Amino acid sequence: MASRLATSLAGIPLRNPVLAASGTFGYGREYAGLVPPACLGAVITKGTSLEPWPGNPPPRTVETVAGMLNAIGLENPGLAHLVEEDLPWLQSQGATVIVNVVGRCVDEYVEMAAALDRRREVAGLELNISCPNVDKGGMAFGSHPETAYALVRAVRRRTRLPLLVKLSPNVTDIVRVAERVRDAGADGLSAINTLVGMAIDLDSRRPVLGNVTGGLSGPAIKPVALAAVWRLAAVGLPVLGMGGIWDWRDAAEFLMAGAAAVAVGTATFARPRAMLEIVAGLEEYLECRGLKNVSELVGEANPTFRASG
Amino acid sequence: MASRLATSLAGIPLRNPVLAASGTFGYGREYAGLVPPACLGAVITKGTSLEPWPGNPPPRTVETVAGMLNAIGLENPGLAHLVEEDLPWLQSQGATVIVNVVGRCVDEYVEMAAALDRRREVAGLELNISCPNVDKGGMAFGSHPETAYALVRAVRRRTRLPLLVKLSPNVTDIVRVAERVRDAGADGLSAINTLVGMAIDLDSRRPVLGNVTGGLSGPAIKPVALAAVWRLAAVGLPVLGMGGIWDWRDAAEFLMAGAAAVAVGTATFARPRAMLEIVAGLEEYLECRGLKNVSELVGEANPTFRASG
Amino acid sequence: MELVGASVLTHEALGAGYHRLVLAAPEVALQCRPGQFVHVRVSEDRYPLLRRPFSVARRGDGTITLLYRVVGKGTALLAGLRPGGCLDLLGPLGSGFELLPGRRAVLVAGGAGIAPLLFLAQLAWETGHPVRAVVGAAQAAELVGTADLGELGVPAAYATDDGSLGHHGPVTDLLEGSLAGEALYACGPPAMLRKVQTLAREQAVPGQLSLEASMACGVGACRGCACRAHGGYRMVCTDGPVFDLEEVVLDG
Amino acid sequence: MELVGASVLTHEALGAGYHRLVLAAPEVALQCRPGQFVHVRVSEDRYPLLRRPFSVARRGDGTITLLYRVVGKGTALLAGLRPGGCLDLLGPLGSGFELLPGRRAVLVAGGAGIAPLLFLAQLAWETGHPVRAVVGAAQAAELVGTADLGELGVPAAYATDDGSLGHHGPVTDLLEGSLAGEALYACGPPAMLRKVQTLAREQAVPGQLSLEASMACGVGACRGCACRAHGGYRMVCTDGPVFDLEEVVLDG
Ligand SMILES: Cc1cc2nc3c(=O)[nH]c(=O)nc-3n(C[C@H](O)[C@H](O)[C@H](O)COP(=O)(O)OP(=O)(O)OC[C@H]3O[C@@H](n4cnc5c(N)ncnc54)[C@H](O)[C@@H]3O)c2cc1C
Ligand SMILES: Cc1cc2nc3c(=O)[nH]c(=O)nc-3n(C[C@H](O)[C@H](O)[C@H](O)COP(=O)(O)OP(=O)(O)OC[C@H]3O[C@@H](n4cnc5c(N)ncnc54)[C@H](O)[C@@H]3O)c2cc1C
Ligand SMILES: Cc1cc2nc3c(=O)[nH]c(=O)nc-3n(C[C@H](O)[C@H](O)[C@H](O)COP(=O)(O)O)c2cc1C
Ligand SMILES: Cc1cc2nc3c(=O)[nH]c(=O)nc-3n(C[C@H](O)[C@H](O)[C@H](O)COP(=O)(O)O)c2cc1C
Ligand code: FES
Ligand code: FES
Repeated sequence: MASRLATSLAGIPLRNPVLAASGTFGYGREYAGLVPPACLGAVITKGTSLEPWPGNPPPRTVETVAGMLNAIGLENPGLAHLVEEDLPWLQSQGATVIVNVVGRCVDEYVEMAAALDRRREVAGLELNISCPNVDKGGMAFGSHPETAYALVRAVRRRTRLPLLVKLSPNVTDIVRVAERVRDAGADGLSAINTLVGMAIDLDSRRPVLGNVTGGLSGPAIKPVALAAVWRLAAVGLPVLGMGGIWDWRDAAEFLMAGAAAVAVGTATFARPRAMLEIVAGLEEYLECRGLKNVSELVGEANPTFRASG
Repeated sequence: MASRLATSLAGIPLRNPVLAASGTFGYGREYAGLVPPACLGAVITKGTSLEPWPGNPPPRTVETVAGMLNAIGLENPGLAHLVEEDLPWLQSQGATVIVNVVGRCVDEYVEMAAALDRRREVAGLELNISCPNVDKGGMAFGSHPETAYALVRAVRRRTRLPLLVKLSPNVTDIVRVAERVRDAGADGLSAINTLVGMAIDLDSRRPVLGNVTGGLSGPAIKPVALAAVWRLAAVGLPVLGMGGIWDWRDAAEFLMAGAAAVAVGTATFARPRAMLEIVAGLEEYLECRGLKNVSELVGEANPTFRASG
Repeated sequence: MELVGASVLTHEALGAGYHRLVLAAPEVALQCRPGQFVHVRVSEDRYPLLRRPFSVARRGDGTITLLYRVVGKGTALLAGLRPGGCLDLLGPLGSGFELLPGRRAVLVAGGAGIAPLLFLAQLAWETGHPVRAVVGAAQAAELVGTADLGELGVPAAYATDDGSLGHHGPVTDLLEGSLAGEALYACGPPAMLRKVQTLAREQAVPGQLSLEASMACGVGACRGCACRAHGGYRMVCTDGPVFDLEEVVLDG
Repeated sequence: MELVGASVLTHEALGAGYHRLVLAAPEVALQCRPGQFVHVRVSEDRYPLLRRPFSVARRGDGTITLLYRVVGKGTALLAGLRPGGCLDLLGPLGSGFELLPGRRAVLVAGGAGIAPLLFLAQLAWETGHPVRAVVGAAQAAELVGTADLGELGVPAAYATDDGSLGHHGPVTDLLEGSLAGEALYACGPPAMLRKVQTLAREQAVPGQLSLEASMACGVGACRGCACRAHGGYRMVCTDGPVFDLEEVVLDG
């Protein structure tokens, strides 16, 4: 069973192509009773910074039609906690771990990358240059190709870990950003982060979220995410596709569009075992079609797909 | 009853602030048996070009979760048909008409605007520089502030009609585009057009749409649209807000965010009388709150709102 | 075109996912012709979002009958509707079949395509127009509407893909032999329609095809339901769903 | 924490939009403590998307009771659940109340806030802990759970905003007078909680508050349900929903 789904992403060997999306699975512990982290392709941690970040004022989430907005503001316990508590635990569980890295400036990203570089517990890094919910860092880096280039280049110099860069859909040309990220030495692309959105409470006549705007995720955004992955498939880097994936059919569509693997976020909140169900569904689908490995699906629907590495 | 909802948008007097969004209400005739065009704030016509356009190969639409993708490709019968058939009919019905204008190049937009300039049946123009479904024209003009500026400036020179410019959400900074559109002499902003998205058919392993990608509309995108309107409210031009509006509560949220009026698109497909229900709902809401005119709602939730005109 | 809340009179599962739904909808019943469809809301809220189109399969006294098959989320929701419930319905919409005078009508149905042809059979019966039918499905259990054809005295031949009833093979095999003096009225999967088009051309008999397309508005406003025709695209919802066989260009 | 399909044993409308839902959920019943909640799926598909949190209002033999009010789409869907139906349920989640030894427990409930306090009353009854209750609502029809309190022998005073039953005014008016030797356990609207906080501080009595926040995961993974506390934000789903009265900073 394992072998049919076994694959790799940007040089990271994966048990299967279904990963936990950053910020929706904590550090793996929170859902451990329901989802053994070792059953996933990988756990991508909550966005983590050098020092602990407090996050944004509440309310931080609100449901929308078939989606949700979040403005967590990257609350996280910081690098030391990650290294001392979370990584050892994740390793003890046999999880493949990708650390989602955030910073307020290039130096902070670089320092995080350097600190994690030699850690065996870490299989790869995902640079979050696309969080819409923080003033400094986040989307500011991912909105312009040259800023993104400079950041990735600086980080690349300080780590040999496989480097995924997480892209924002809130740009005029995501492919252009991706190309510069590639040129700067990234090993893979994660797409997409959330779309900027907001909700207003008719009774209080105020924005619902403490931060006014938030990031839209969930099934509502799936078509946008799929289009982004489709376009990114031509860039020549492996793509980790995500955005609104709910079931194995969605996952298969992302793979066919050109994603080397997928991540599941918001669906986990509704169905904690969604990722495990997706793994099982993909397995069955491959079997039905008589395919030997999931990589045979990748890019199947997309003539512009350019296989990489 | 009329007076409480009576308002104006970019110099166009409106019976009420609920308009039919371009491309979802044809030329008013198709739904006339159910929605008398004179009961709407205005009818915005299907995007119309100098010559008839054939549109994109089928399939052109596909449903998504709480939304839909369309890749109509601006099929329309052209200016002559508009002028000879549709405008006279709309006028005979007592409708306020805004013509949504498309072109493949600046000259075509200008020529359309010039041709419609002196027509009494036309209350205003909405320049579509944001259609994601055509190769030439459409989004190509709306994606870059300076291209948008040049187009609007050229059109402005040739018409005294109130000029709305319809913006694309598929950009890094919609406010920047809006500011340049304002500088070029636009009277108002329409936001948003559809988000680029796609769907894949798992059985055929091909994109569902003939055009591969399409524009996402409907309730799924409401949070994105509301955030765009919120941000645009600071630009200083009246905003026609749209994107996912389903009921009067949604409409009220857009007004509170800073929209001077709203347009309803996809909801009409599901509930042909949605616009009339929204008009009634807003009327009742104003009455409940003891407000004399709908303009008192506009920008109520938004401290950055800058009243215009 | 009316927008009505039709109440459910009876709702019957026919097996193989097919259902027969009888609705009280006097205004629609009064206006509708065979080949026309109704556009139906399957949810009360925003998901699933769009209406679903279904052919009128029969007209009664103030009633219409739909014959549909559960294929996805919308039809699954529809199947949950109980007698006494209410269905939000827009219609009748689209063009209808036209029985060509002086020619025996041959109804060619594949799968759920039987629905509009049953209504056409009803009209033929009412007007004394000569008619026969060939009906195909994947397997015997999926052959629906056969009793209705019998009731209307329509001679019918059957075909199944698996040979479980009637001819073993595509329904169009049943059209072999001379079609002289006949006209074809077909509704079914694309491959079947292409074959019908070819056969009609070969024998120079006229015919009409009912096409499907995914629909948003159903009334010609969105331009979403295009099909290919000689001379450009046509809208399935208003120019069709019934087209002259010679008019449309079938893909594939 | 368990993820279970709980079957509906009884489901009763109590009027004013309130419902009492009794579920067979042995694993949850075994583990849960007063103040904890379950996170419930209200739809089978993608809309409404997120689970809804509800306090456990009573524990029976292998069963738990929810007491909820219909306020929006999710609770409206919940209200449609019939006996024999199945509810997808994650729990028990969060921290619970802790009965402080040596102090009489004063349950302060506003509206649907009665739910977790009924379970606390049950525990007090089971352990012989002294307890009294003050319960408020907008109007008499919205005072629910009064019979349960009576059954558990909990002396209770009532208040309504419109004076239709009991004291005419906010429920916190019923806390006037000395609270010496008592501890407050409160759940209800923010304004009520603030008042309880103030009163407790004035009289230097301890207490615990059950807070609400909109929740995505319910298990601490998303960091979405933050509330303000001295020394930073805390998560309502895992640090709470029950907090020491001194710990949290209430807005407004
Ligand atoms: C004019 C017209 C008349 C029709 N009459 C009937 C009828 O009398 N009886 C009947 O059973 N069906 C009929 N159909 C088809 C029916 O509309 C679809 O089966 C239905 O919309 C599917 O809805 P769903 O939500 O269950 O499926 P979805 O979940 O939307 O889709 C499930 C599958 O059905 C396909 N599908 C979806 N919509 C359509 C569509 N409009 N046309 C073709 N395939 C579609 C999808 O591609 C997918 O493979 C008609 C279609 C048209 C256009
Ligand atoms: C820990 C916890 C325990 C709860 N226990 C109970 C209980 O025992 N009985 C009960 O009736 N209710 C309880 N609630 C509140 C209950 O979760 C909400 O009423 C429910 O989620 C509303 O869902 P809806 O879809 O009907 O409303 P929506 O359509 O989502 O919203 C309708 C209205 O309710 C408000 N609302 C939505 N979610 C929440 C929420 N989580 N907290 C507060 N307000 C909300 C919205 O702002 C809106 O004004 C509890 C909430 C929490 C956080
Ligand atoms: C509550 C929440 C928190 C998130 N936090 C992060 C984060 O810390 N870093 C990051 O790169 N993405 C974060 N994301 C984005 C997700 O990883 C993912 O890109 C997005 O939600 C789209 O996927 P989905 O629709 O499956 O949720 C967060 C999303 C949600 C809903
Ligand atoms: C089928 C369809 C056709 C459309 N055609 C046009 C068009 O011709 N010109 C235009 O400016 N916008 C067009 N739009 C965009 C809508 O006017 C509107 O901006 C968008 O759909 C968001 O609103 P909604 O979610 O209420 O539909 C079209 C949208 C749809 C769904
Ligand atoms: S469905 Fe809208 S034009 Fe046919
Ligand atoms: S709801 Fe996710 S952390 Fe509390």
